[in-house]
Amino acid sequence: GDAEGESSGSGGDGEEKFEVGFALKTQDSPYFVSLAEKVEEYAEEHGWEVTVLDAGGDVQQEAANMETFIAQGKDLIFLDAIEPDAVVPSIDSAAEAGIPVINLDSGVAEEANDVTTVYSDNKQNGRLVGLAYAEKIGDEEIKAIILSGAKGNVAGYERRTGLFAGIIEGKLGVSEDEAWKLAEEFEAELSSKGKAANEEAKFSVVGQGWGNWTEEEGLKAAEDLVTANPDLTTALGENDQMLFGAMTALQNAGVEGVDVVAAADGAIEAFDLIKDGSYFATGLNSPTLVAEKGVEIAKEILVDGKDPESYDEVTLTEPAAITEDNVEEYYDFGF
Amino acid sequence: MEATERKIKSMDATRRKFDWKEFIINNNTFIILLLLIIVSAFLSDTFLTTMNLRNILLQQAGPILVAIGLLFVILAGGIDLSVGSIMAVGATVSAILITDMGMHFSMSIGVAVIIGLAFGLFSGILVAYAGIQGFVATLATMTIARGVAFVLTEGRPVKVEAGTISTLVSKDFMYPIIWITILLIIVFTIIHRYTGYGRKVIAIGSNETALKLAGVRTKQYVMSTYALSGALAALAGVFVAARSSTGSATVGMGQELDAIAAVVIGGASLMGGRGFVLNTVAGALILGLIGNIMNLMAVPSYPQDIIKGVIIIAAVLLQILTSKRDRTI
Amino acid sequence: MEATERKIKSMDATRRKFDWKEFIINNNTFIILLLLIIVSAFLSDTFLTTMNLRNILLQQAGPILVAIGLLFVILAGGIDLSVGSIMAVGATVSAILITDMGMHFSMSIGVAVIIGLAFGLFSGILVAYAGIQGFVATLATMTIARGVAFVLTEGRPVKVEAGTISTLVSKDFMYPIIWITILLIIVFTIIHRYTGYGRKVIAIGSNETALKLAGVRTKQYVMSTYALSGALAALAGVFVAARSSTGSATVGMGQELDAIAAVVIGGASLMGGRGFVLNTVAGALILGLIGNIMNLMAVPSYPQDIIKGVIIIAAVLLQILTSKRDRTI
Amino acid sequence: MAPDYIVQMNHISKHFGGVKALQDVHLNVERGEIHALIGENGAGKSTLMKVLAGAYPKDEGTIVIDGVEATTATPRAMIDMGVSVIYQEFMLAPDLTVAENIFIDQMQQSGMFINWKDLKRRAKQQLQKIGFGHIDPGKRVGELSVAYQQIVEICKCLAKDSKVLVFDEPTAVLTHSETQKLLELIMQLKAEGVTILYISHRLEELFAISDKITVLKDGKYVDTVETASITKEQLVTMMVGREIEQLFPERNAEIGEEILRVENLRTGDLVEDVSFSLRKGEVLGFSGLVGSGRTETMRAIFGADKKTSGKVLYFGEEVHFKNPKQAIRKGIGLLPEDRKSQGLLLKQPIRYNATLVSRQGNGFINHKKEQEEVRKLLARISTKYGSTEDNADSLSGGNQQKVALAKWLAVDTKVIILDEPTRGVDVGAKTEIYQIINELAENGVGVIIISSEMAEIIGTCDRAIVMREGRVTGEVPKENLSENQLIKLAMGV
Ligand SMILES: Nc1ncnc2c1ncn2[C@@H]1O[C@H](COP(=O)(O)OP(=O)(O)OP(=O)(O)O)[C@@H](O)[C@H]1O
Ligand SMILES: Nc1ncnc2c1ncn2[C@@H]1O[C@H](COP(=O)(O)OP(=O)(O)OP(=O)(O)O)[C@@H](O)[C@H]1O
Ligand SMILES: [Mg+2]
Ligand SMILES: [Mg+2]
Repeated sequence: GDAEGESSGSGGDGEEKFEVGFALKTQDSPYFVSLAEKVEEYAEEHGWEVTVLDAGGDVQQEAANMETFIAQGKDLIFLDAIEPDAVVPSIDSAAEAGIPVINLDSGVAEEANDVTTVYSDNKQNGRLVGLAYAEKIGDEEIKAIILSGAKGNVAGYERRTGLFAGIIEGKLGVSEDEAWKLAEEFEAELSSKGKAANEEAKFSVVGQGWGNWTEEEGLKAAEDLVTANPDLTTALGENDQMLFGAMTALQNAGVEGVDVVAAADGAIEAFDLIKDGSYFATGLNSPTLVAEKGVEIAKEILVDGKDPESYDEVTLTEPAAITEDNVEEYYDFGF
Repeated sequence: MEATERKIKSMDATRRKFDWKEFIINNNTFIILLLLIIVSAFLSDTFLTTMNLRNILLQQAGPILVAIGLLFVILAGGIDLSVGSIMAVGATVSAILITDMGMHFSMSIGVAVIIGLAFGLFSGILVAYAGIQGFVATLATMTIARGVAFVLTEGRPVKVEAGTISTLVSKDFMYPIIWITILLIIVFTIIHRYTGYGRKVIAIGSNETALKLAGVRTKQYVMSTYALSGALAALAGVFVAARSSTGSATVGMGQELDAIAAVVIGGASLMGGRGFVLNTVAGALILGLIGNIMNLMAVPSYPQDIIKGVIIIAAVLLQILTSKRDRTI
Repeated sequence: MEATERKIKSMDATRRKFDWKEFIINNNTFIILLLLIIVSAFLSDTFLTTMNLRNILLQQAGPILVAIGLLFVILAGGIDLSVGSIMAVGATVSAILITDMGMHFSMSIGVAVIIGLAFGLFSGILVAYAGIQGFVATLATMTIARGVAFVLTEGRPVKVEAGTISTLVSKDFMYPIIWITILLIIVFTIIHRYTGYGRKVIAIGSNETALKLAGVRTKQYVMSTYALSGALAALAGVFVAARSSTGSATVGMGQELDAIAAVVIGGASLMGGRGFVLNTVAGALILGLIGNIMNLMAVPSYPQDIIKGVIIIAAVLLQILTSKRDRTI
Repeated sequence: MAPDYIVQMNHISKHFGGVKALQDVHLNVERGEIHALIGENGAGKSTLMKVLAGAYPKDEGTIVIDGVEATTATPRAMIDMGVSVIYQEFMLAPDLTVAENIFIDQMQQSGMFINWKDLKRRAKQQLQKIGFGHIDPGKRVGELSVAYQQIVEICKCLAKDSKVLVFDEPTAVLTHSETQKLLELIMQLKAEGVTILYISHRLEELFAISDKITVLKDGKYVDTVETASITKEQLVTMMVGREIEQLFPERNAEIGEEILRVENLRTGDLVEDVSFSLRKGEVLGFSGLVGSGRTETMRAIFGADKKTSGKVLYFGEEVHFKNPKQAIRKGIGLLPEDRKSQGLLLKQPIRYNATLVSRQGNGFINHKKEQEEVRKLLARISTKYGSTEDNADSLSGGNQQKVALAKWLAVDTKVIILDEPTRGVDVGAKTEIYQIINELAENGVGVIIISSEMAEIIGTCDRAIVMREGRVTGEVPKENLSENQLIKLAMGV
C-alpha cells in the first residue's frame, strides 16, 4: 500500500505526518499547474504527503476523485471545484467522514459543509480591472470584443460580469449594486444576442469568441472578431493566454491602438507586457497566495486543532487590478 | 448424411468434455476484468473496501447504461457519437424541470428520458430514412444536443434542491441508481438474447439487405437503436445530476469515446452483428477500474493518460490473442 | 449482345452531351462550398475581404492537412481518432526543441513531423499487425499522445521566440503555411489518383482480400496510412504553434471529429475505398466557413453549436439528395 | 516414361476448427491438360484450390509445381510459380476500375506513377481477347452486373500469363452464350499450352472440355479418371456415393386456378411491358441471357424495387407491394440470386438464417425449441452442417443455398420465386432442391424459377417464359421445351 512509506525530508520537528489530497479541476493551464505545485510545496514544508488528482474539467471525474480521497481516509482535502453546486454532495460526504475540505481558487455553493473557500475573488478582480479601465478611458467610447474561456464555466462568467460591472460603474458613476445589476443585464443580452451595449456608458461588446483558455484558440477566435470589427477599441478577456492570441491577431490584422484588458490572471508574461505598456491590466489571481493561505488554514486545523467550523464562508486573497502603476509590486506573484 | 452425424457426434463429445480454450475465448472480457480486480487488490489496500467498491458502482452506473445503449446501435451496424451530449441534455432538463418548473423529480426523470429518446430518434431518422452515415448524423446531433443543453441553462449549472433528485443516490434507499442499473442490465441482456427485437438488431448488423428481403422493415429497427441509445444516455445524465444535485451543460463531454471503447473492449465488432450486453458492462467496468486504481495509487494525471492508453491496448490485445483462431486470408 | 451495344451507345451519347445531373453528383461538395460562400458573402460584408479570406486560409491550413491524412486512413478502411492529440505533440515538440534545445526551427519541424509519424506508425502497427480495430487502436494512441504532450510541457504552454517558427506564418514570406498546404494538396491529389500507392490504398479499403491474393503485402500499406496521418497531423500542430508562437498541450482537442466530418462532407465513405482529396479539402473548408461566418455575424455562442449541427446535416443531406440514384434494396 | 506432372499435390490436409475440410488429398495434373475437379458441395474443391493458391496454409502435405516444391506457399509465391486462381467468390475491388482490377496483380511491381491511358488500353486488349471488348475499362467494377464482374475476374487471371489456371465454378453466373465463349476460350488456352484446373457442377461442361477428372468426397480423395472412359452416371455415383436415378424427379402436381397475373409491368431502365400469369401448383421457368431483366422483374413484383407501371393481380385482386414485407404477408416468397449479399447473414448462426422469415415478431425466443425446429427443417432438405449454432459462412456454397431456401420453407407461401436456385449446387443437392420444388408445387404453391441453365428449365418447368432485353419474347409449353427453342427466343433470332 501507499499509505505508509518514507517520510519526506523536511518538517522533522516532530509534527505528525498528515496525508492530504488535492482534487484539482484541471491541469491544462499554467495557473492550475502552479497552484498544485505551490500547495505541494507549502504542505511538504510541514512534512505532509500530498496527492493531487485532476478531473480534467469533468464533474463526474471530480466526484470520483473526491470519493477516492474519502475512501482512502485522507486527513484533509483541498478542492478546486469545477462548478459551485455539483461538488456539494462530495464535500458533504467528506465532512460526514470527518474530513475537512478547504476550497481553493473556486467558490462552492453556500450550503456545502466545507471549511472555507480561499480564492481571489473573480468578480472583484474583474470589477477592479473594469474600474481601472473605465478611469483610463474616461469619456471615450468603448467598443470591445471579448474572449471567453469555456462555455458553461462559472469562473469565466464571474470574470466577465465583473469586468462589465467595473466598466459600467466607472463610466456611469453608479453604486456598486446598481453596477452589478446592469452588468448582469449586459451579460444576458450578450449571451442571447451575441452582442451587447450600454448606450449611456458608451460601452458595447460587439462579439464574443471562445478561446478555451488557450492562446491558439484565442488567436483563432480573435481573428474572426477583429476582421469583423476592425474599428474596435478594446480586447477584453477572461484570462491572459487568450489575450496573447488576440494580440497576435491584432498585429496580423494591422489594427493598432487597441487596449488589452484581462479580467483576472497574472501570467509573468502579462506582467512583462504591462510593464512595457502594451497590455493594459490583469486582475491579481495568484496561485501562490491562494496556496499559502490554504495550507496555513489546513495547518491550523490539523496541527493546532482549531475548529473547522470557526472559519468564514470565504477567505479572500486581496483582489487587485494590476496595471503599469503597480506591476512591480505584484511581480513576484506571477506564474 | 454420415458426415453430418459424425460432426454432431464430435460436438457432443466436446459438450461432455469441458473445453478450456473455448471457455477462455468466450469469456475473455470477464477474465480481463477479473485479472484487473486481482491486480488492483494487490496494488492498493483501499481498493477492496466497501466504500471504494460502492463508489465504483455509483460512478460507473451511468457509463454502463450509455455503453449498453451504444451496443445496440453498434450491433445494428451504426455508431452514436451523441451520447455524451445527450447526457448533458438529460442532466440539465431534469434539473430545470425540478428547480424552475417545480415538477416532481420522478416525473422529471421520465421527461428527461423522453427528450433523450427524441434526440436519439432524430439521429435515427437521419440515418435510417435520410441515409446519412451514422457517424456524421450523430456528430451533428452531438453538436446540437450540446448546444441545446447550453441554451437551456444559459451556460450556468442549475442547482437542484436536496432530497429530490438526489434520492436516486440516497443511502437510505439503498442507492437506487445501482439497482436501476442492475435491473436494466438484466432487461437488456434478455432483450438482446431472447427476443425477436434483439435478433433483428443483430441481423441488421450482419446483412441488412437479406433481412429486408426477408420482409423486415429494417429502417424502423435501425432508428429504434438510436432512440434507445438516446434514452439511456439521458438517464445516465440524470444519474450524474442526481449525484451532484446539479444539472450542468458540460456533463458527459468525451463520454462517447469511453463508451465506444467499453463496447469494443467488451469484444463487440464495430462492423455490427456481434457483441454482448454483459461483456459490454465488463468493458465499461474495466475502463472505470483503470481510472479508479490509478487514482488510488495517486498516479500523476499526465502519465495517467499514457497508462490508460497502454492498458486499453493491452486489454484488447489480450482479447485478440485469446480468441485467435486459424489464419485465413 | 445487342442490349449491351445499346447501352454503350447511350453511354457514348452521354459523353457527347454534357450531363448536368452527373456533373452535380460528381461535384456536389464543391457546389455546397460555393453556395456557402455566396450565402456568406450576402450575410456579411466582411466575409469577402482579403483579410478574412487570408484568415480562413491560415486557420484552415492545419485542419485541411489533418483531413487529408485522415482521408487516406479512411480510404484504406480505417479510422484515426489520434490526429488531434498528435497535433498537440507536433506543436509542443517543435516549441520545446526550439526554446529548450536551441534547435533551428526548420529542423524542429522535421523532428516534430517524424515524431508524429512515429505515433501514427504505432497505431498502424496495432491495426495492421496486431489486428486491433482502428477505432480502438487510435483511441488509445489519442490518449497516449495527449498524455505525452502534457508530460513534455508539464501543462504550461511553451513560448517560442518570435522570428523562428513564426516565419511559417510570416507575411514577409507570403504566409508559407498556405503555400505548403497548397503544395501538399497537389502532391496528395497526385498520389491518390496517379500512383500505385494511392490505388493500393483504395483497393485495400475496397477489398483487402483480393489484394492479398494478388500478392500485395497489404499490412504495410494499412500501416503506412496511419503513419501518413500522424505525420500530417504533427505538421498541422506545428502550424498552430507557428501561428501563436506557442506550443501547448491543449492544441487540437476535438479536431479528430471535425476532421472526420470534413472527410465525410467531402463525400468519402467511412467503409473505405471511396473519397477524393480535393473534395476533402472542400469538406474542411465548408466546416471552417460555418464557424467563420457565425463569428463574423456575432451569432450568440450557445446557439452556434445548434446551427453548426444543422448545417452539417443540411450539407450531407444535400449531397445525398443530389447523388440519389434509383431505389434498390 | 513417367507422366509430366505440372501440379503435384500430395497428402494435403486442412482443417477449420473442428471441420476437416481436406484429408490426405492427392491431385496430380499433367502439363497441358484440362483437369476437372468434381465433388459435392463442401467436398473441399475450393479449399484445395485455395491451398494451391497459397490463400490457406495447409496443415500437411506437399505441393510441387513444375518440379519445384513450394515451401513458402503465400499468394505471391504461388503467383510467381505460375499458378493463378479464378475464385468462386469474386476477388475484385468494387471501387477500382475494370482496368485496375485486371492488372491488380501487377500493382505490387508497378512503378511510381500510373499511366492511365496505357493501363486502359491494355485492359481493353485483354477484354477484346476474350470477346468482351465492349466493357469499359474505366468503369468502376462495382457498377457492373454480376456476370460482367465474373468476366473481369477471368480477364484478371488471364492477364497474368500463368502456367496453371484454376477456374472455380466460373460459369455459375454466366448464361449459355457466355459459357460457350468461355469454354472456347479455355480450349484455346489449352492449345497455347496452359494447364487448366476446372471446377463445375455442370457435368456437360466437364464432358465437353476436360481430359481427366478428379473426384473428391467429404474432404477425401476418391479417384482420378480419364474423362473419355467414364459415363455421367458413373461419375455421379462416384461423387455422391450412391446412384441418382433421375436428376429431375417426377412431379404429380395438379395445376389449378390462376393465382398471379402480371400485366404490362415496367420497372427500372430495362424492364418493359412484361406480362405473364402463374397458376396454382405450376412451376414456371424464366429463361434468358444475362441482363435480360428477369431478376428486376421479380424484384418489382416482390416489392423490392419500384414498378414504374403495370398491374400485378394476386388471386384476382390488384396488389401494390411497397416492400417485401407486404408481399410476404400475402404469401409470396423470393429467394434472391446472390445468396452472399442478399440471402444470408454469413456471420450469424445457421439457426438465425433459417428462421429469418418465420420469426417476424419481436417477442421472446425459445432457443431450444427453435433449434429443434431448425434441425427438422434442415433435415428435410438434407443440409450438411455441423451445428445449428455454426455461422452460415462455415458452410459450403451448396449448403448455404439450402439454408437460404430453408427460411422460405419454414413459412406458408402461395407463390415462391426462386432466382437461380441451384447456382453452384452439386448434382446430388440439385436433385434434392428439385424434389423440394416438386413438393411445393404438389402442395399447391405456384413456383417461379429463374434459371440460366436451360437443362434445368426444361427438366423442371411446366412452362417457360423467355425474356430478352427486358421484354417477354416467348412462352413455351412443356411439350415444346428444347434448348434450341430457348436459345432462339433468348437471342432473338
Ligand atoms: N473459411 C472457412 N472456415 C470454416 N470452414 C470452412 C471454410 N472454408 C471452407 N470450410 C469448410 O470446408 C469444407 C469444404 O468447403 P469447400 O468450400 O472447399 O467446398 P467445395 O467443394 O468448394 O463446395 P462447393 O461446391 O459448394 O463450392 C466445407 O465443410 C466448408 O464448410
Ligand atoms: N448493380 C447494378 N448496377 C448496374 N447495372 C445493373 C446492376 N444490377 C443489374 N444491372 C443491370 O440491369 C439489367 C437487368 O439485370 P437482371 O439482374 O434483372 O437480369 P437477369 O435477367 O436476372 O440476369 P441475370 O441472369 O444476370 O440475373 C442488366 O443489364 C444488368 O447488367
Ligand atoms: Mg467451392
Ligand atoms: Mg438475375
